[in-house]
Amino acid sequence: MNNELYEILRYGILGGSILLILIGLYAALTKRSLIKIIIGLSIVDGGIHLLLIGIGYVKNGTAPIFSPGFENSTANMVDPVPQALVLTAIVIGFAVTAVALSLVIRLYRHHNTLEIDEIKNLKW
Amino acid sequence: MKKLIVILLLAVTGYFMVISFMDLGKDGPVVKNGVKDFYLDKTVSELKVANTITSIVVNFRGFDTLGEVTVLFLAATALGGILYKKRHHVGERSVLFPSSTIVKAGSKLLFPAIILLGVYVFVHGHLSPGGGFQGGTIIATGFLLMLLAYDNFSVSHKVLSYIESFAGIFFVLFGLSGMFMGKTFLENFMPVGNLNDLFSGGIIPIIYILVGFKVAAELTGLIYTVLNEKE
Amino acid sequence: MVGSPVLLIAIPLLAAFLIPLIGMIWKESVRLIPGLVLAFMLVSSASMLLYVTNNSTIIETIAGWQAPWGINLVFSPLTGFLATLMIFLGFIVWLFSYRFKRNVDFEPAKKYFIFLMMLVAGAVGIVITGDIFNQFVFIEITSISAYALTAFYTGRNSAEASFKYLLMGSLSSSALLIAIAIIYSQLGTLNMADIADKMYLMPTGYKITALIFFFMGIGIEAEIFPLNGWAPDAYTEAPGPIGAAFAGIVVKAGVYAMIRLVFTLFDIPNSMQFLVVIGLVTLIVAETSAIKQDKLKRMLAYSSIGQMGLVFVAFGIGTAEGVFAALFLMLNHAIIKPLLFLSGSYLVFNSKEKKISEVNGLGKHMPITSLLFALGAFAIVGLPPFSGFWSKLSVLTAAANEGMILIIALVLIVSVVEIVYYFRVVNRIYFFEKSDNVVVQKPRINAMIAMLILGSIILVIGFDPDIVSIYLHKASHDLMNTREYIDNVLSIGQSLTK
Amino acid sequence: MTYIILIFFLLVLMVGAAIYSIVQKDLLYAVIATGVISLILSAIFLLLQAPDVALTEAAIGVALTTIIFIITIRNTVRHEDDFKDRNDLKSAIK
Repeated sequence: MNNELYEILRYGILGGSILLILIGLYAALTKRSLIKIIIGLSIVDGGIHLLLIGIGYVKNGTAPIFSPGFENSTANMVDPVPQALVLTAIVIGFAVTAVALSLVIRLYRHHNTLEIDEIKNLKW
Repeated sequence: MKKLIVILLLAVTGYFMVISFMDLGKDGPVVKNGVKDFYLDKTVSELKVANTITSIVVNFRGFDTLGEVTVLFLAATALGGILYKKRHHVGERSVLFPSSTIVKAGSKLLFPAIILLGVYVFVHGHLSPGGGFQGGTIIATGFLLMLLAYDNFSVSHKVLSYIESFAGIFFVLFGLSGMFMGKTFLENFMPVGNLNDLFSGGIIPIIYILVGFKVAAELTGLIYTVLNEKE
Repeated sequence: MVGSPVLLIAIPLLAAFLIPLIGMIWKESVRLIPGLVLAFMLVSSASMLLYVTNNSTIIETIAGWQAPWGINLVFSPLTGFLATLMIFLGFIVWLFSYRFKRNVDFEPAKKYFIFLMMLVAGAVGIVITGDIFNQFVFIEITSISAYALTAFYTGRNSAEASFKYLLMGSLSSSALLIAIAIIYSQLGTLNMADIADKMYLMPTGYKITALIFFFMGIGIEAEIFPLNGWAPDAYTEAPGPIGAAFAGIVVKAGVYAMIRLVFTLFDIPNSMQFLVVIGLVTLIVAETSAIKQDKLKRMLAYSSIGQMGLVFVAFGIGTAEGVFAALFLMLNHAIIKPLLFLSGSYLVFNSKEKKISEVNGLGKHMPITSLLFALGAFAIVGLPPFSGFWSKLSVLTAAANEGMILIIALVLIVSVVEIVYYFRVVNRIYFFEKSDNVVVQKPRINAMIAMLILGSIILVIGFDPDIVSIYLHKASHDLMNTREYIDNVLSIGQSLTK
Repeated sequence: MTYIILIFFLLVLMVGAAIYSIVQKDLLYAVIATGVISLILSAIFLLLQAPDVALTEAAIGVALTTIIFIITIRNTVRHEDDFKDRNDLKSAIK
């Protein structure tokens, strides 16, 4: 892979992840259905994970795992830190999504609808 | 009207995000030698762990992992609290997918294989890709498969809470025992062995196995709570 | 070594995992253990605070890796002061809510106390950690506990308030992750001191973008203006003591995180003016909303947001005096607002609507609670013999020394507004007739003790502000000296890794 | 070269799935599309030399998140603008 191709790849990943984040944000901010909003949030999460992985990628990178006999070949390894952060972020994102969906179930129990306009006892 | 405002807002956000990451491809970061090289170096030379991500998740940034399993624990607890009803019927789950004999037989066949894969992944977390989170989630998907295929398949809440509590307690105790030996919290206090051996890396594989148990129990319990929720 | 900051986090986590096990055998333990843990944390944190005030900052590394590589915990005069304050409030809230409502089942009670403990532990983690991603993890711990506590009652409004909080919190944690991504991609490090050290290398445009994303991420906990929509609902719908915990613990942690960013991490020249503007807007919007409210807790919530605005204005003055005033305000707010929430939650204990009109004439029926509420009200508007007076005075003198006349005028006007709406409530308590359908609820003895402790602290600080000012001066000195913070954290890094 | 084409193909597919999942009124389909996004993401992670993250994303994003969404939909409503057809999903599966 030469420099130009690497740059194209980098922009592609960057653009893809930012598009994903924006699409998710759009859904979270404009949709009226509670489940759609949460779908939007989980898309945003996915975009951010891709963004972080993209930051850590290097040209002709290899996975940061040492195989027997190649203990000193750190030169081309991709950055392991964003990967560790993404591992944490994925699990946290899942936890938050689960809590959100349980709240949706409870809201449905009380209101019998998922339309955000109908669930407006409190001021939004 | 509202959509227009949102789109404008998003355009601004997107613009700022693009410009703040764009230069990375051309010039690279302003600081060329970040913490990355240190991690790659020390993982092999001091911790004798083949998978750098494992060493970062469990050792260098082990405190994050402790916080993270706490987040999962809190989410599972919160789920039980939010869906709590005075009289709730445990065991009589409404059928999500009425499954055929083939699905049932296939799940029975796959279940041990999935569990075995999960255990393999978290036992070898320091040698190959994978580890506690990955293995734990794989085991949870195995239980999910069984829960979906069999209406009467049930997991004991008590056993799950024993597993998650004991795994969490041992995680913290392992961290604290490092302190009592005159080192710092979560510091390795066991012999590290040789690179690429199964018994290497000191406390790293032990902690990752505990994380695996905890994540598996937590996620299974979480799915089970939601699955038992009836309208 | 007097103690170890890591125990402030590890012990509550250990207890949280233990409680489900012990709870199976001994049911009362689920209520008692969190209290014991909070008491232990309070003693340990207070002794460390005494140590760091007279000696050097305690810096503890995790897993034996020094500053830029491993995660480290910084227990400095500033962070120690805030951590001790939050743990103390957590303990008070625990004492107050011990058997707050009698007919609560075992399972919800267990969860309530676990979440309360984790709320405190998460907030302490936000304050004492020295790593931005670790701070993100602790913010998530605090937020999930807060969502669950907001949805504690089974009514429909509490679920809605919690959902609203969760939506905003989840969007903001995405913003926080993006900010962390910007910082990591440019500087290749996550340690706060290391970031502060290398920040001058970053182009200004990146800095501003990152700071805005950080503000979007943390502002939700700090209740700054456009991001505080969750607060009034969550305060109103959560159980009474939890309102106190939000005002005293969660918000303080959020303010700390923002202040650490502006003062230590980022060296943008105009960020102080930015803080003043944010603070003033928050202050004005919140106080004008507070005067319109007809529900007691909603009014207190808006007042709390307004006070946070004032804290940001004081920080934005930018001098050591201003920081001192802001920290003093935070201390007072953390003592007085919980007192108002706690006594207020007994004043409207049995009412469904929690309207202000329902406190009419309770002064004769609940004399001590009403007196404590009135004390809190007098103190928060800044009447002379009470503690709130000294903090407002220090804000005014700090602003006057910098010649910021506009701030002085606004603070005075806002004080008048506060007097109007607080005295409206106090007036109703003492000079109106009680309506017959309001059922009086006598506070339990432990709740009474909790409120009396807070009340006596208000009086003690009011008569002798010097007993706290030494800690506050140390803390403000600590916040202003960025270079010292960086050297403290990074120097041990260089010496021990060789 | 093929490597880059493959990644770009996956990225386009992913963005398409994202747009589909927010346009689709039927929440069940939208949720499945979200699962597809996670699947593609996990493939991209693998191509970007992040096997650990790929494993996690595959298990959590594809299996667990999707199933929790589906359980929620079963317990509530299936269509975005519907109010009361909670039995819809059950009848659709039969």
